[in-house]
Amino acid sequence: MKLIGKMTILLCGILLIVFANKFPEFGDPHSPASTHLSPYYIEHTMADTAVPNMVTSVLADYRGYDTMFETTVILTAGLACFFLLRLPEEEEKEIYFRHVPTGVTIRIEECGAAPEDSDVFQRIDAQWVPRDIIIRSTSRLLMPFIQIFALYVVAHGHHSPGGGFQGGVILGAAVILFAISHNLRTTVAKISETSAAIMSAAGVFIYAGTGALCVMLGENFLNYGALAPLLGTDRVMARSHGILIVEIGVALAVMSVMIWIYYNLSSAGKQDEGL
Amino acid sequence: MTMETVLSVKPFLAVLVSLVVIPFIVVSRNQNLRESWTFIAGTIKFLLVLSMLPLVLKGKVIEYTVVQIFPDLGIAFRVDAFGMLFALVASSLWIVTSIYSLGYMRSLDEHSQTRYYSFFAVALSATIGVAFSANLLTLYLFYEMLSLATYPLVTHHQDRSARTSGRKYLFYILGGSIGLALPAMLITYHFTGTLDFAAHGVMAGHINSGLALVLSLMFLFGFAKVGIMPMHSWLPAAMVAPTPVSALLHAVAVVKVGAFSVVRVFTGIVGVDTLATFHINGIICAIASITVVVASLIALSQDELKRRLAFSTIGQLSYIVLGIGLLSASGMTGGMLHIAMHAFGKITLFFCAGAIFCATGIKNISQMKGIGRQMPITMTAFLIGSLSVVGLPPGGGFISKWYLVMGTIESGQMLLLLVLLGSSFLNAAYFFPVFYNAFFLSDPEMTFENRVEEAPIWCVVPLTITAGISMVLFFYPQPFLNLAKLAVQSINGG
Amino acid sequence: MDFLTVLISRANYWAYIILMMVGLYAMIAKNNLVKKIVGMSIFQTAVILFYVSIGAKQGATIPILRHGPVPEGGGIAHAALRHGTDAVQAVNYINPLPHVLMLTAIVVGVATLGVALALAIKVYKEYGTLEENEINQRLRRG
Amino acid sequence: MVNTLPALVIIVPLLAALMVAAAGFIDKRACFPVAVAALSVSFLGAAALLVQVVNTGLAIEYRFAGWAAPMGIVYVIDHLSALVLVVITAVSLVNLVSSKQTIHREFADKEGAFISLYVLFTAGLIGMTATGDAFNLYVLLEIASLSGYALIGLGKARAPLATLNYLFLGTIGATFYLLGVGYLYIATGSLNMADLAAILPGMKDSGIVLFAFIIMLSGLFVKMALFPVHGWLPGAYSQSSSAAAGLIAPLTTKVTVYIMVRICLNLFSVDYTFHQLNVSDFLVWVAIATIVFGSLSALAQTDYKKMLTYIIIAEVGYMVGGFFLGNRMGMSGAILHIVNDAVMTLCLFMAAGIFLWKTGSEERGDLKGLFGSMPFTMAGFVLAGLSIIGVPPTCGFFSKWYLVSGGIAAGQYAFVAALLFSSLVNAVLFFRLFEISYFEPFIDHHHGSDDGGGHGGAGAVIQEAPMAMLVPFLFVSIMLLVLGIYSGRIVTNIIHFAIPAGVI
Amino acid sequence: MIWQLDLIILVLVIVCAIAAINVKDLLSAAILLGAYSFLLCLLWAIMGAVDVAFTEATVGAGVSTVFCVSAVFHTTRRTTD
Repeated sequence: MKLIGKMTILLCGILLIVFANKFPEFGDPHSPASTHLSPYYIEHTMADTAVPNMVTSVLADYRGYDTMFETTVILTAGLACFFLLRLPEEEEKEIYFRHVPTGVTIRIEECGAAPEDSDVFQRIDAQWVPRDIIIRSTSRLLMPFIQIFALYVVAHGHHSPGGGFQGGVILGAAVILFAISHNLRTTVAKISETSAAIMSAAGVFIYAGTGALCVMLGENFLNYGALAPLLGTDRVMARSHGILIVEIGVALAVMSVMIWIYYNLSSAGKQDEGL
Repeated sequence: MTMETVLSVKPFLAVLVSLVVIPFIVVSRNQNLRESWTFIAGTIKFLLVLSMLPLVLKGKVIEYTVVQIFPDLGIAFRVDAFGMLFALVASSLWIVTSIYSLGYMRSLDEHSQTRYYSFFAVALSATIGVAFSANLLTLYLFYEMLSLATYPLVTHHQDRSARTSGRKYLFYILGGSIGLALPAMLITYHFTGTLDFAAHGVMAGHINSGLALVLSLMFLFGFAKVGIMPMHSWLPAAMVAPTPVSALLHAVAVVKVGAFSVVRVFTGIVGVDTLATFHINGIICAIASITVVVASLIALSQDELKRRLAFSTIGQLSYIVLGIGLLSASGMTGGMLHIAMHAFGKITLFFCAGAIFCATGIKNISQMKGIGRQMPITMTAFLIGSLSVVGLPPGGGFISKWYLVMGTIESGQMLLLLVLLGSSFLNAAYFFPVFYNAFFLSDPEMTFENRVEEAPIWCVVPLTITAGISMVLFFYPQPFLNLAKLAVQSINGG
Repeated sequence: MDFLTVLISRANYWAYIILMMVGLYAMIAKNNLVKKIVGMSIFQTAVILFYVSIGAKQGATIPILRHGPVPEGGGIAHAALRHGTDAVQAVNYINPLPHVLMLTAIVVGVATLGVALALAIKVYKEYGTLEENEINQRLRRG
Repeated sequence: MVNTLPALVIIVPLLAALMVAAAGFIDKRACFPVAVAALSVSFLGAAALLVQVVNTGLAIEYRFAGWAAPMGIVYVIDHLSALVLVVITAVSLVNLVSSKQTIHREFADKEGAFISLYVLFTAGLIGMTATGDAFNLYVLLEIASLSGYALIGLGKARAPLATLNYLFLGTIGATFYLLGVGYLYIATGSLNMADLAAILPGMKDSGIVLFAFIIMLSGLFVKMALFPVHGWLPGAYSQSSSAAAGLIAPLTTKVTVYIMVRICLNLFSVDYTFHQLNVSDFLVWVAIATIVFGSLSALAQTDYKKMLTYIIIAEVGYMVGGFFLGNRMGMSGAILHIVNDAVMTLCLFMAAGIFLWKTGSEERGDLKGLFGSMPFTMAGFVLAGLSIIGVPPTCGFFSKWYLVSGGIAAGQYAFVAALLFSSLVNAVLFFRLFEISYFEPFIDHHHGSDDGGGHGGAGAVIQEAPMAMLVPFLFVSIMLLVLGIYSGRIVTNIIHFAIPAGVI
Repeated sequence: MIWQLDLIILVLVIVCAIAAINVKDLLSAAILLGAYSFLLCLLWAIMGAVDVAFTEATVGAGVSTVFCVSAVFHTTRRTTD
């Protein structure tokens, strides 16, 4: 197997190298890639969409349809991880509690007389580790900044690098940071899996729904120009706003899917309690 | 000769009627009701076929296209004299066999009778479909339908031996049709652009001699139901089936469909001219002769009556192929006529074998000592049937053999004449011991207490009828003779 | 053009081929499932590197039009912005299209990674190991 | 007025998938009806598109976001894609309807996620079929693949490992395709298929284009499980749950073959594929190897579902070989076989699903006595088996008819022989199953004895599958006959126009 | 674009990739994959693909690594190859 693998790879490599010799010069401004299609985007992005960041305009408008499915890919991954990993609720489960004043961990096997979750008795998960106060405080301190930055990235994607994806991932990362520095149980209590799932579907729905709205207004799918009467602007600005709307959808979807995948991967589907 | 064409839905209806009745057979809870559906369908089918007879006898052709699958090819029916001949035989014998099945199945209290009658009906539809098909595609379709519909009938007992035989049956039949006939058909289609049966064949001018030979042999062996050696061994194996099945399907429908298809292909696709100019007929005659002689010799050595009959069938089928291979008018007439004559003779024999089994449970010839005295009607019918198969008066088989002999003389094939005569002696030789045992020997163990009666009335009546028809056909062969002559005329005609 | 120039001027292409082969090798020949997944990730990013290299353009800047509060007597690009887009020169900006495509590819990559890891976790739960030969042994034993 | 049908066909399932995904966490009862409704709309849309295309004879173009072809993404619905769209939506709809109970039983808590992934998978395939953009195809391919991995991954015990292998090979395939698109982009600067088709003839001799062709086809071959890169398929499909297998097995390989056809015919021209490069002979031999290998491996299986998966591999060989025969007959056969094989495979896997539901086993020995207890199911199964064998008038016969005719016309008698060999092997395979379910368990029934045996008749107790599974299944098996009878018309009215006029 | 820098990072990227698939500890492999992604992100930033670089930094170097680590955390760190 290894030998066959190596042979295949050698063959592929040689083929690739042979054909790579025929490429145009690296960075050649006159290569077909730089002269056929891309000049249109570069020269018309302002006039068509009023978005100076061409990547954003191409991403969310010219090839907005691609991006919608890109978001769907993410959602699919979230669904897939959930579908593959999530375990149903176990019949007899063990519950761990921690007596905060003494720091004693209590395991209750039959959920008969479990104490209320309170300041004294704190419910914890099986993989609970004593938390470091420094890490916890620092990450708590950092989170708002991360989130604000993420919002900036989402909103300012028209003018600078960034957009829904990057912003969404950062937002998700903030929550993941919280989950790492605290624990999964606390995070799930704040953003439940259900809400993460519904938000991720809703995020893609914002995108696809915007497109469907355009169809209802009598234009092509995702043709944001159709939204002009609703937004009260001209068609070019409507495109710009339309891009913002879908970027928000993307950010919502990406954020919640990242959280959702993390929930399932990091607990191997247990999340300490079943569905 | 210009053939007048009549458009009519009748051939399609004739095919359809037994399919339509299947749901009724299936839902009928009452035995009598179920079997009456079979009779109704059989009668309607026979009448439909009969109603087309006058037109066909006037030299007209009835056509009907069911569905056009390819632009120039579809599922289409065309009733001409040869097809009519075969359809007449098959549809009339269905009624008789149904009566016989009634007696046989009920007296043995077989299981799954509903399934039995349903697939019987399918098989009959397919047989009529083959008889009436206008092109090779339609013929192939019904041929395969017949192969598959008979599988549950052959393996009706669902035991280990049935499974083994069923395997053998499928191996030869499906292997032949998919492995040989289908590619031959497609190659023909590729080179000629048509699969319609034409009076002079379609290969002339399109295909060279080597390919024509290969294709002819592929068809001959591919339609394995004709039982040409070495594709014959499914037939004795298939004798595990209940006797009515053996009777109708292996003396009439299945094997005759094979013979019919081969004749159709040789006359309608390959064309007699092509056969003659490329000297393919010599090879075909040689193969058929070998089969005739070898099968007769093997039949001599069989003790089980049904197996002996099966090998007899293999030999008799090759007469039909031989008749076509002769390429003379009389030879072909004889070949076609033999389809009808042998059918009535052989079905009588099978009915008798079944009746004996029904009444006594005996299968082997050596055990049939003195049985002729206990079952006189059955054994008399057996005598008439075997006379017909051997080709002696007053059996209908005499007529067809007469034409075959005439054919060999016409085409000056003295060697084949010898084969015919010699094999007739062999035929006589393997039937003779049956009578000898039945009438002239007596079983010492047979006492008064265990003497047997005739089989149930439902078994005896059909075999009397077919034996009667066999005899009548000797004196009055005109319906079939005229059809065969018409068919040969249209092949050679113009 | 001597060998070294070829080597350096197309270094990105050679690098992408090497990375691709490294990834492919890991996917085919490695025994450990997580290693395979890592290899898959490398394999996918190699293609991204290839695409980004296609989009590179000598002497061009990042694909964001210069804009903002226009300084007095600002540059050509700013003037162009004010007076419409005719003056925007395609040669001045890097081709944005491959970048857009690769954003998609990166996302696809992480999605595939997530699903693959989920499957790996399930495999581990089932067999207690991630080594393929050990799993096969276990399967053969029944 | 814009014709919005091409968008509706995919957008409706997409939106439905989102709603189902959310509904799975809110009210599970809503999932199934929403999905069925969406797929029905999609199916009707696809059928309407097919009718429009056949009536007008013109391809329908839909511009997403309103941008014209090379700038934006367009959908192009022509004869070929409309036909495949109808097949995809129909198969998906029928299988979903029939597997309601299976889904409920197997994925009780994750019903919403399953149905959502199911619909997403369908949407991905629909998009792949309809799109006119080479890169968009990649994205949709990934949607279909990812949801496919998930659907397959939650099956029997070995499913995760098999799926992981599938994922690796699938990723290699998809990435190769992406690389090919990159090579085309570097050579032409375009991603739109029509645009590429217009530019490429001018650069026939370019090595980059040649490599793009090679690597794209290699990627697709991995995805469609052509020999010798077929290894992932049997494991993945046979380990999956029956609802997932009924969707994925009929569609994935066929749609990939469709993509191959589309790329060879419409992206690279016929001229390039068949005249400029002389690959067709080589690929026909690969196809022959696939057919022979698939058939022989199927013979070795005792697990009937695994046997079916090897048959799928052989069928891929039919289509690839038929297409690369390079004549009209062969291509018609290959395209017709996409349709017919999808329906046949659906029928077989639905039957396998019903058997699994009733017997709880996938060993062929456990099929015994089914002719007696499930006569209707077995009737449908027999029909499907006959279709795979290629018995007229089922549809399998007619695609084989075209393929064999194409082989004869091209003088590729080895391909013809392989097809016939595979037919015979299929006959052995299916009759082996029929024998088991028909003869066994053996009972000694002397004539006239008690009729309480396992075989049919009055004594056998008929225990059919639930109506919701049986009715769609019988519908599909009857479709095998209908398709067979109409196959000539499908070829003359639809497939004829899908093949460029230059092909004789 | 400075080609010397480009070249150095390319070499580092390849080193990281090879190390990631050869190291005997899966956790290290995951971290090396993160490093690899981050270097690629630098490379792309140099090449002017800022959006791609940004995405790779967040997705490739960030979330992917987290996923890998959490998966390794739930399986095993040991490996023989």
